[in-house]
This record gives sequence, structure tokens and C-alpha cells, in this order.
Amino acid sequence: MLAYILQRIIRVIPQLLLISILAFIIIQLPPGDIVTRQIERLQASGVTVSEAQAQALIRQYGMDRPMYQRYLLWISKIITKFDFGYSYTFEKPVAQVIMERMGYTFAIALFAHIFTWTVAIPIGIYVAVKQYSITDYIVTLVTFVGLAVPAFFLAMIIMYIALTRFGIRTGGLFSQEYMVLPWSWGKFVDLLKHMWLPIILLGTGGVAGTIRTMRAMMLDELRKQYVTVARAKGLSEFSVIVRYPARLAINPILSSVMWLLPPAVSSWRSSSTCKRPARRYTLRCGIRICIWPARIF
Amino acid sequence: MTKQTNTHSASQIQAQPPLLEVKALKKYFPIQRGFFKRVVGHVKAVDGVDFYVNEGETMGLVGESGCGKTTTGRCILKAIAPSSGEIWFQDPNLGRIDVSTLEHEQLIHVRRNMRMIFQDPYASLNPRMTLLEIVGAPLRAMNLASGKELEDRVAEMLRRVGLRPEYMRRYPHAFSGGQRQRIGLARALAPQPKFLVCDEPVSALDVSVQAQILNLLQELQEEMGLTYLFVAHDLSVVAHISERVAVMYVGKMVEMATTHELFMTPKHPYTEALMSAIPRPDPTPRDKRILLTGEVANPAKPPSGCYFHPRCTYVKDICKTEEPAFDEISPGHFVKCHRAAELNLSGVMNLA
Amino acid sequence: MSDQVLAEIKNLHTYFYLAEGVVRAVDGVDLTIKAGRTLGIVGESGCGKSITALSLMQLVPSPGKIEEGEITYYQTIHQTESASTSNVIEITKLKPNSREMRAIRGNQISMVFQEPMAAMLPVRTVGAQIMEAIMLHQQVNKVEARERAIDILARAKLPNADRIVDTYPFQLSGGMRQRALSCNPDILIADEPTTALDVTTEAQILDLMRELQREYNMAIMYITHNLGVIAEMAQEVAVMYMGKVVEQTDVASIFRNPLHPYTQALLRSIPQLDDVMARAGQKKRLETIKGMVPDPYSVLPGCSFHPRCPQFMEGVCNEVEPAVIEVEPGHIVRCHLYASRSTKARAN
Amino acid sequence: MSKKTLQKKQLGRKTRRQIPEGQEEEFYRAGQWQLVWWKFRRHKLAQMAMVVLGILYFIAIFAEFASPHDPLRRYKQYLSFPPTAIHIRDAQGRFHTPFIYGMKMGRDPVTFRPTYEENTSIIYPIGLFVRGDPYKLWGLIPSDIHLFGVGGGDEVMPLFLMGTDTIGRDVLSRIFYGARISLSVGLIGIAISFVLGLLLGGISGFFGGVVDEIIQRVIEVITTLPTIPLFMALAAALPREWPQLRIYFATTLILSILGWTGLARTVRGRLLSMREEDFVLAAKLDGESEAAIIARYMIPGFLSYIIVSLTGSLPGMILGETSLSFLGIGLNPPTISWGVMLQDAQDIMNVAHYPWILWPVPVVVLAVLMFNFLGDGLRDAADPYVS
Repeated sequence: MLAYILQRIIRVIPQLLLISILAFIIIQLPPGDIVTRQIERLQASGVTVSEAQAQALIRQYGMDRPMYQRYLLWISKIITKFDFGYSYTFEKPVAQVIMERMGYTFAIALFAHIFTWTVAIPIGIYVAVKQYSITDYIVTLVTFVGLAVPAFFLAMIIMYIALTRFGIRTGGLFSQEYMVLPWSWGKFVDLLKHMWLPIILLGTGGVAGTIRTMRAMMLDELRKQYVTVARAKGLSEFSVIVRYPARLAINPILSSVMWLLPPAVSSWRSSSTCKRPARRYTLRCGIRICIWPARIF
Repeated sequence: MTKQTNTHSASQIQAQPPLLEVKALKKYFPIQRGFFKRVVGHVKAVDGVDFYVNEGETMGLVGESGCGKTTTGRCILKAIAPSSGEIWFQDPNLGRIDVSTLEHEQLIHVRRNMRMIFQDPYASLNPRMTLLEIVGAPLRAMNLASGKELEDRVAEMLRRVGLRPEYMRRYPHAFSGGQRQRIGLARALAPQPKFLVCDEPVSALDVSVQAQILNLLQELQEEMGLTYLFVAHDLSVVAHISERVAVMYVGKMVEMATTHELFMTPKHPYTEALMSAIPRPDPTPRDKRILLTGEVANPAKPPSGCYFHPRCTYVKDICKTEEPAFDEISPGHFVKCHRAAELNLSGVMNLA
Repeated sequence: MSDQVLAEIKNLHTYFYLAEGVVRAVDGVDLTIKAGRTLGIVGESGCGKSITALSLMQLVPSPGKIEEGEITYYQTIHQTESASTSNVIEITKLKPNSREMRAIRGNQISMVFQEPMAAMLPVRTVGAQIMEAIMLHQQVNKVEARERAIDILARAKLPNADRIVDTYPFQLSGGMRQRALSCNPDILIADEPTTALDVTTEAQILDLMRELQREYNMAIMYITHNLGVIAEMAQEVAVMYMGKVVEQTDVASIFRNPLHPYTQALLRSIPQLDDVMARAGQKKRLETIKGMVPDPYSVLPGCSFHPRCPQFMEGVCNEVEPAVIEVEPGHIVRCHLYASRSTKARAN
Repeated sequence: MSKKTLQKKQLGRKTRRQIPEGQEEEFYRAGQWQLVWWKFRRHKLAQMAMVVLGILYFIAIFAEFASPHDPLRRYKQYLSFPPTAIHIRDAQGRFHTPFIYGMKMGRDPVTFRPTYEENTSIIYPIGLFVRGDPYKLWGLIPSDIHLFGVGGGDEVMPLFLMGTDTIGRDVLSRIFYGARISLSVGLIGIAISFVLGLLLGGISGFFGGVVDEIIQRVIEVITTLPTIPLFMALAAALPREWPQLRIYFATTLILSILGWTGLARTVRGRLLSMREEDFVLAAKLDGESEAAIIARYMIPGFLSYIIVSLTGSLPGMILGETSLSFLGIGLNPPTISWGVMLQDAQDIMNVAHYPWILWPVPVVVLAVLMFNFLGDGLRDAADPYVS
């Protein structure tokens, strides 16, 4: 078992390297770099930057070196010192920014999935068992429409309702007063109060799809002989369904949790951008967040 | 032709070389693990098999599932490449030739004379081709006919297997299992081969259809002078159609003899157990029955000595350590058992 | 006391309503199941033999429905060791998922299926799957249920039953799985339980079933297409063709004195070892039944076998549906050939 | 095994039952595509979807002709104008062909936002093939005939069936023009994905070994990358000075670069399973060359699956364009697409006051829904040889 785990880990290494290279290239793609930005900023504030000063800055940030060297520098810092560079947006080391957010991102993604599952799996099982019933038709229709509605629109509707009906503004994860305070029970409750909306926002998007998948897989399982066998044993219909096919049908959905995380990260980003629709700068903020490393040097 | 095939005896075998002679055939499938596909072991699907098939006869190859009979059949045509061994085939044009060494052109040439029919009449026909395309495929691919001639030959072939030539433009979905097996037979026979590997051709069919296909196989054999290697697990069917029968157990040949001899006086304890197990449509109670204990050995980890020894009622110490040879104990009767000479085993009639 | 009737099927019709038409899978079947006896049901694929069995347990898959007919189950209730009373249950009147029906299923009537692999859930241990049924029908706790599961496995002659109880189905071979499924109900329905197995394993399973039957005096309804297995297992045989029982009698009569042309043809179309051996190498052709089993949607006028029957009588067989005729006591046949020989013709 | 065969057999019979009486020979001679079509025809919903999509694509192709206005023309006096009501009965109770009333404009004394009221004394009948804003069909054929509208010059009340946006452009016309981009992004993107997926999946499944291993790992990497940040970075990398058309192509290209992995996996899986099929082995024994086996036996076998998987991914592409453009990282004005139109809806106050600017949403939903129905119907019909 240990050997197996080790083997899996070794297998992942080249993939991680490939991802880092891709990430680096993508980071480098957008026009403009941190040095030009710095110079622009300085000039905007009235400071004139001489050619020599600019050259010094370029050297300082390593912009004069070829791309592969910059990559090696970047990646070696990450590996040896866990140093991702410095974010000018947040004015903190990037590693710190990532660590701060990672927990919440994962928590939200996980809770969002739990939300999706608790809603979708029972419905999926129910409609599969009652195939061709009125409920099945209605749910099928609703899921079809659900699949067709863009996720951001769904999020907008929920936010709109939250705002107009319940007066809830979807800002950050904490109220102003708790933002800077250390962890306490009050802060935790505050977090929960703010977290349920993004969880529902994110979770709703997956409901329709999960119902469809669950229904299809259940129908497959229900056709198998062991279901008849279970019935022939005299088990009640409920146990026949819950103990046998449902168990098998849920498995792939639950085991796909890891595959759902990356999209969750990106969709969280998208829903957080439209959470404050009046303030479009958040969007630009979002772009900036994901391209910080470009300006690390 | 029939008369001649029936009178093949051991003495004549020496005079006339067999149409097919398989020597020490092995097929090991590697068991791979991990990222680098490291080979951790082998499934010895076919583990040193020797037999021969005489021209014009039907040779039955029996054994339980997983004993390697299908793999043996496929190796003979080099449909899967054997791991080692020789497959000598008496090709009408190329002469006596070892199929296992052939490549490309020559292989295609030999496969004109050695053909195969499959077990599953549904999976073995391309559902997207008409009968003309399916039956005509070997003729076209082997450059034997084209255009009108190809069509005529397909029509003729369909007629021979009992299908109407008008069906030529139809697709397989229009046909039942039995009819599809006829189509498969037509495809196999289209290039007018000498030798046919029949891989469980009737086991997927209903009883009444099974009889139709078995009869058709016999008719065609007489008309076209065909030789069959008939791979099956149903002993009654094999007994009915074959002149000689070979029995396989865990990748090895354990006994080979004429049908009558094998069924009446088996010399291997496994053959005896098989005979005893055949369910027979006769309600007369049988008093003696040999029930095997345990399970068929795992071909990835076979037991020592004789592979059958853990289940054998006549086991002796030597069986556990030494692998017996596949010896000819009487003319044309080969057995792989240390005690073949001394044991007096029961055949089908004695058991009844 | 082995002739005690346990269940009676009368005039059973089970239809499947599909978009393409109605499949009359079971179309008027009468059968009697007796304690300690094996009733063999033979027929080719699609003749309705499996659906008859599923009907008996009210397990007909959707869109199938029991359209007509009665299934009476004479339930034995063991009050004390010696005394027992009988309770008549009309199975067709019970709801498929009712408590009463479920109490019978798996307990008094149980079923063994063809595919030993498909019948067991891969993710649960063999023991857990057996214990489930035990705990459902008997008032025992988990430890006792486990004991009984081991006992069942041991009686099924599985070596190391106490170890096998904790294995997963994929760790067992087909034959072992098939054993693990057997238990001791009043009626055991065996739907081609050995078709997927090799002959030597088949022989083991058949032997085991006979032994269990002797021990518990259970009734077996054995469904197969293999006439050889029928000869070994059954005392009574019913031959089915297109949803109907065309001939029914004791096992000796079916093989020695088959009356229905379909039964006769079926028997002649299988290779018989004795016959092969007697010919000593002389080749012979089998007799065949012309044509093939008709489309399941078709409703043929008269006798459903008439298009393939060698003794077809124009104007009779293709027009009048043959009645059930008792040619000799206990030997019934559905064929016009015997219309005059009936001891007592029953109107259908 | 024999149970499986039995099921197959029954399915074969089932398919056979679908034939109309008296056309059996035609059925027996029907090839794959004929059978697919017959099976598809039984899917009423999918057929309806096909008709709706046909109309949508017709509109997209002839957007200039189909839309009543120039999508870029600003009606300064009709900013955020609500959808015009169509009447067939006038104030006096007389029936007419469909018409609209003239409008009286006022101003709300509190909010200072314009208010509109119908002036029932003026009637503008809606006509077909009326003259309106001049255009060049596909940039080539000059004309000023529109499929419908009120016609006439500037003095008449323009027809705004879905209202106007905040700067006075006709929403309906913009939806029609937007269809051109929004519905074709998918098609072009899919075409590129198709080539990539087929090629790489084919290589992976056919050659196996190390190549397969590498391609599979790359697919894993691509699926691991979070799409939106990746897209944002890629989109930001596009030079700003590029013309809109080139940006548009680049966008579809990026969408398809991210979208080929699923297809590649499908192709690989089908190829691998097909290599094991008996009929492929039979073809090998028939003397067919590798190329012939691929072309005549394997590709026809999974082509239907590919088409199904393509129809399945079209909605994703359309949704992708809409979402990305909505977020401002896809297409941008002056390009007209459904997503670009929805950028107005980023301000929730806009939505609250002028809900008709959300019209692109139901249209997107309709298009995606229809593609899903079509995909469902095709999936059921795709392999006529199994259930």
C-alpha cells in the first residue's frame, strides 16, 4: 500500500512540473510587466524615471534574462523556500495570500458540493425509481432548463433575491467588524452567516447536472440482476434501492470530488466577481489576482 | 470423401502428413503492474500444447472455460501471436509451412486456406456492412475477386450456407442468431479454404438452431472437403461432430484420441470426470458419478507437477512433483498422466 | 408425504406492454409445485419460462404485468416441532411490494439466478449479503445471523466457510458464488443456475441441490434449456413454447414417450451420446426444426407451433387453438393430434 | 453470456418492430444512418429542437434581413425603452392587422426617468418586407428590406419588440445579430476541438504505449487547470490592437483548446474497446490492412458517438461564450454577442429597472435547451444496434 502511494506520488511529479511550466507561460502571456507598471505608477505620481533607473529596475526584477531562466528562478524559489513572490495588489507575499484563501476556497467548494449532493442525489434516485412518472417528467424538464441557464445568471438571480428579499449583501466572508479580529466563536458564526450564500450560489450550478448523472446511473444499476436478487430475498423496496444500486451509483459521483475542485475554484472566482455587480473593478481585481505571479520579479 | 475420413487410422497418419501439426505451442499473457508496466508474472493461457489435425477430419478441442482452447484456436491462425512453438500447416500452394513464423503477405496467403468462425454471431459481424461487403471482404482484401465476379461468388456462398442471394444487400440486423452464424460461415468459406477453426460456433444458439448449424457444418465439410478444428465445451456436440477429440486442462493437452476411444475408454482421470459430468437427456438414474472437488487451477499460478493433481482421485506422490509427458499409449491415443497405463477408467457407457 | 402441493399456478398470463407491441410472455400456464419434488421447465430462449418464475414471486420487471390467472401458495406455518398448519395465500392478490409478499420472498420461496456474478453486489461481502436475508426473516441478532450464514455456506459444501463469509464475491469462482446463494426455502426457483458454469462445476451444483432437497424436502422449480440437466434433476417436466405449456408429464414419459411434435423435435435435435457411441464413428445428421421461433410480438392463430410443425394439419392447426388434452393420466399435451385420444378433454 | 446474447436478440427483434408494415425489405437494407434517422424520427422533442435550431440559425445567417433595425443605431429619444405592445384591436374596438400605437413621452417627477404612454390616436401597422435601415447582407448585397417592422421614415414610431438598451439600441435586432456570433462560436470551436480530439484521441488509442501515456497525462493536466483564470490570462494575452474579428477567432480557438480533452478520451476509449471486437479480428483474418480496418470498420463504428458528443458539447461552448463575455473577458463591444449584451446586466440596478435587457438570457436558455434535446435524441438514436 505504501509502495502504491509512493508510486502515485512519483507519477504526479512530472505532471506538477508541466502544470508549473504552463502556469508560468500563461502568466507571461499578457502584455505588460511589473517593471513597466512600476515605472508608470511612479510617473503617474509625478516622479520622472530615467532610463538608467528603468534599466536598474529591469535588472532587479530579472526582466533582462531569458524566459527559461526566469522560470527556473521562480520555480526554485517556490520549491526551496515556498516563496511565490510578492503581490503588489495585496501588498503581502503571494504564498501568504494563497494560504489565507486556500482554506476558504476549499471549504466553500466542499460545502458547495455537499449542498449539491444533498439536493441532487435524493432527487436523482427518486426520479430514477419513478421513471416515466409525472415527477420524473417535471424534474427532467427542470434539470434540462437548469442545464441551459448560464451559471452566472443563476447566481445573479439568487443574489438578487438575497438582496431584495432578505437584504443580504454578498460581500466578503466576514463582516467589517470581524474582518481583523482573531478567531472566536463570534467570528465563526459570522463566517457561517456569510458563507451560506456563496455555497448555495456555487452549489446550485451543479444540481441539475448531478441529478441527470444520478438518474442515468441509477437507471443503469436498477436494470442489473442483483436488484432482482435483492427483491427476491424479500427486502423492502427502500432497502433494495438504498443498500444496493444507490450505493453503486453514488460512488462515482463522490469519488469525482477531486475533479470538481479545480472548476470550483474558477467558478468561485466568477461568482465572487459578480457578487458586487455595481463595482466592476472587482472583476479587474480578479484578473489581477490570477496573474500576480507575472509581476513577481 | 466421408468414407475416406472415417478410415483414417494411426498407421495412415505416418504415411500422409497431417494438415495441421502444432508443436509445443505456448501463449503467455504478461501480467503488468505500475507505471512502467513491469511484468510481474504470466497467465499461461496455452502452456505447451501438441496435437495434429488430419485432412478432412473434424478435430474436437474440449475443456472448461479458461483452459486455453479459444486461445489455441486463435494462435493457429496467428490472430494472436503465440509466445513460442510451431504451427505446421500443409498449404496447398506454399507446402508445409510454420504459420508462427509468417508475416504479412505470406500470412494473408495462408489465411486464405485457414479460416475461422466465431462464437458470438452478434459481435462477429460488422453491423455497418451489408452481407455483400461482409462475405466479400476476404475476397476483396485477398485480391481473389472483384466487381461482378465478387458479387457472383458471394451469391454462390450465401446459397451454399442456406441463405437467399437476394439478401446480399441486407444488413446483419435483419437476421436472427442462427442466420448470422450462417453469414459468418459464408464469410469464412468465401476464399475456399481447406481448414476452419470453429470457435464454439453453436454455444450461443438455441437448441433447435444449433442442430441446423451442426448439420450445415457437416454438409459443407462433405461438399468442400473441409477440415475442422471444433472448439467447444459441450461434450455431446463435440462427440457428435468430431472424429477425434483432444481434452485441455489449464493450458495443457491432457488427452487426445478418436472420439469413440476417448469417450468409451478415457485414460486421463480428468477426461473421466468430464465424461461423468455430462448431463444426459436420459432419465435412467446413474449410480456412479465422479464429482471433482476444488476449483480449476489458476493459469497464472498453476500447481506443481501434474496440474490436475490437487483434484485427482488417483493422485500419487509422483504426480505432485513431476509433470507427466504427453505419451502415445496406444496408436493415436495420447495421454498426459503418470498412471495412464495402470488405471482402468470409466467411459460414458460404463457410467450409464 | 412428498406429494403435498405447495403452490399452484392457474391460467397465468403475464404480458409486457412495449411501444412496439404486446409481448405475451406467459400466455395461459398451469403448473403445480409439490414438496420434495422438482418441476423442470424446458424451452428455448424467449418461451416465457423465466417470466413464469418471476411471476410466482411477483417480481415481473416493468413494463410487464400479470394480466390474468391465479397463483396459490399453501404456506406451512410451523407452530411447534411436530404441529404445523397450512395457510392459503393468493399471491396474485398481494401487492408486489407488500409486507406479506416480501415475507414470502427469500424466506419461503427463493430464487437462484443464471449469472452468479451479476446476482451479487460486488461491494459487499458474501456473508453480509446472506446475513441480510437471514436477519430479515428470522428474529436473530448480527452474531447469530453470521453463525447461520457460515452454517449455510458450510452446508453448501464450501470449504473454509468461516473465511468465505468475509470474502467479496469477485474472490469466489462462479460455482462457489452459485453455492453461496442457495438456502433452504419451501420452494426454490432455479433459473438456469448452471448454464454459465462448466460441466464439472455444474455436476457439483446439481448434486448439492439434490442433497439439500432431500434434506429439507423442498420443492424445486428448475428452469433450463438443457434437456440433459432436466433428465437429471426433474421428476415432472413442463415443455414451454411461446408462453404456453405444450406438454407436461413425468420425466420418464417426456424422454421415452414425447407426444407433442415440438417436444419430439426438440429431443431429436440434440446430439445423444449413447447414440453417437453406438454408431462408433459413423456420422449422422441431427433432425432439425425448420424455421425459427417467431417474433415475440406475433400472435399466431391456432397452435403457435404450426408454422414449424412437421405434422401440420391445414385448416386445423392454423385455425383452432388446441385444447389441453390429458392423453394418459398425468400426461397432458396441447396438440390437435391427440384430440380423439383424450381421457378427458378440458376446454381452454 | 447467453443471457446477454438473449437480450441482444430481443433488442434485434425490437428494432425490427419499428418498421412500418410492408416496408420490411427497406428496413433490412437500411444502413446505419438510415436506422439512426428512423430511430431519431421517433423522438418528437429532438425533432422539434431541430426545427427551432433551424429557425435560430436561419436568423443568424440572415440577421440583417431578419432584424427590424440596425443593431448599432442609437435611438436617442428612446433610451431604455420598454418592449412595445402589439395590438390587433384599437381603442374603438375595431380589429386590424397587428399594429402598434405611437408613444407619448413624459418624465417621472420624482426619479426624472422617462416614462412612456401609448397614444391611441396614432396607429402604425406592422408589415412584412418593409423598408427600414439600409444594410449590406453579408457585407455584400445592399438592401433596406426587413422581414418585418413598421416601415416608414424617421418620423414613425420604431418597433422595439424587446425594448431598447440603456443607449437606445433595439434589443431584438441585437439578439439577432448576436446569434451570428454566439451560435457560431460553438460551431467553430467544436470544429477545432473535433480535429484535435479526434487526432490526439486517435493517436492515443491507436498507438498506445508511451504516446498514449503522455497524451493521457497532458489531458489530466489540462483538466486540472482552472478554466476561468486560464481563460482570463489567455484572453489578456491577446493584443488589444487586434480587430474584433480576429479576437473572436482567437476566443473560439481558446475555447476549443480547453475543450478537446473530453472528446479525445471518448475517441480513445471507443478505439480501445473496438480493437477487441470480434468483427475487427475477423477483418484482420480476412486480410484487411490496418488502414482499411480503421477506415471501414472502426471509424464508422464510433462516428455516431463523436457526433453525439459534439452536439453535447455545443451548449457548453455557447454558455462559455456568454459567461466569458458577460464577465468582460471574452468578446467586448462593439462586437455583438449575447454575452456582450448581458454586460449591461452586470449592474443589478439596470436589471431591476429595465428587466428587458435580460432578453438574451431566455434566448441562450432556449438555444442551449434545444441543443440538449437534440443531443439527447441523437444519443438514443446514435447506435441503432444496441438499445
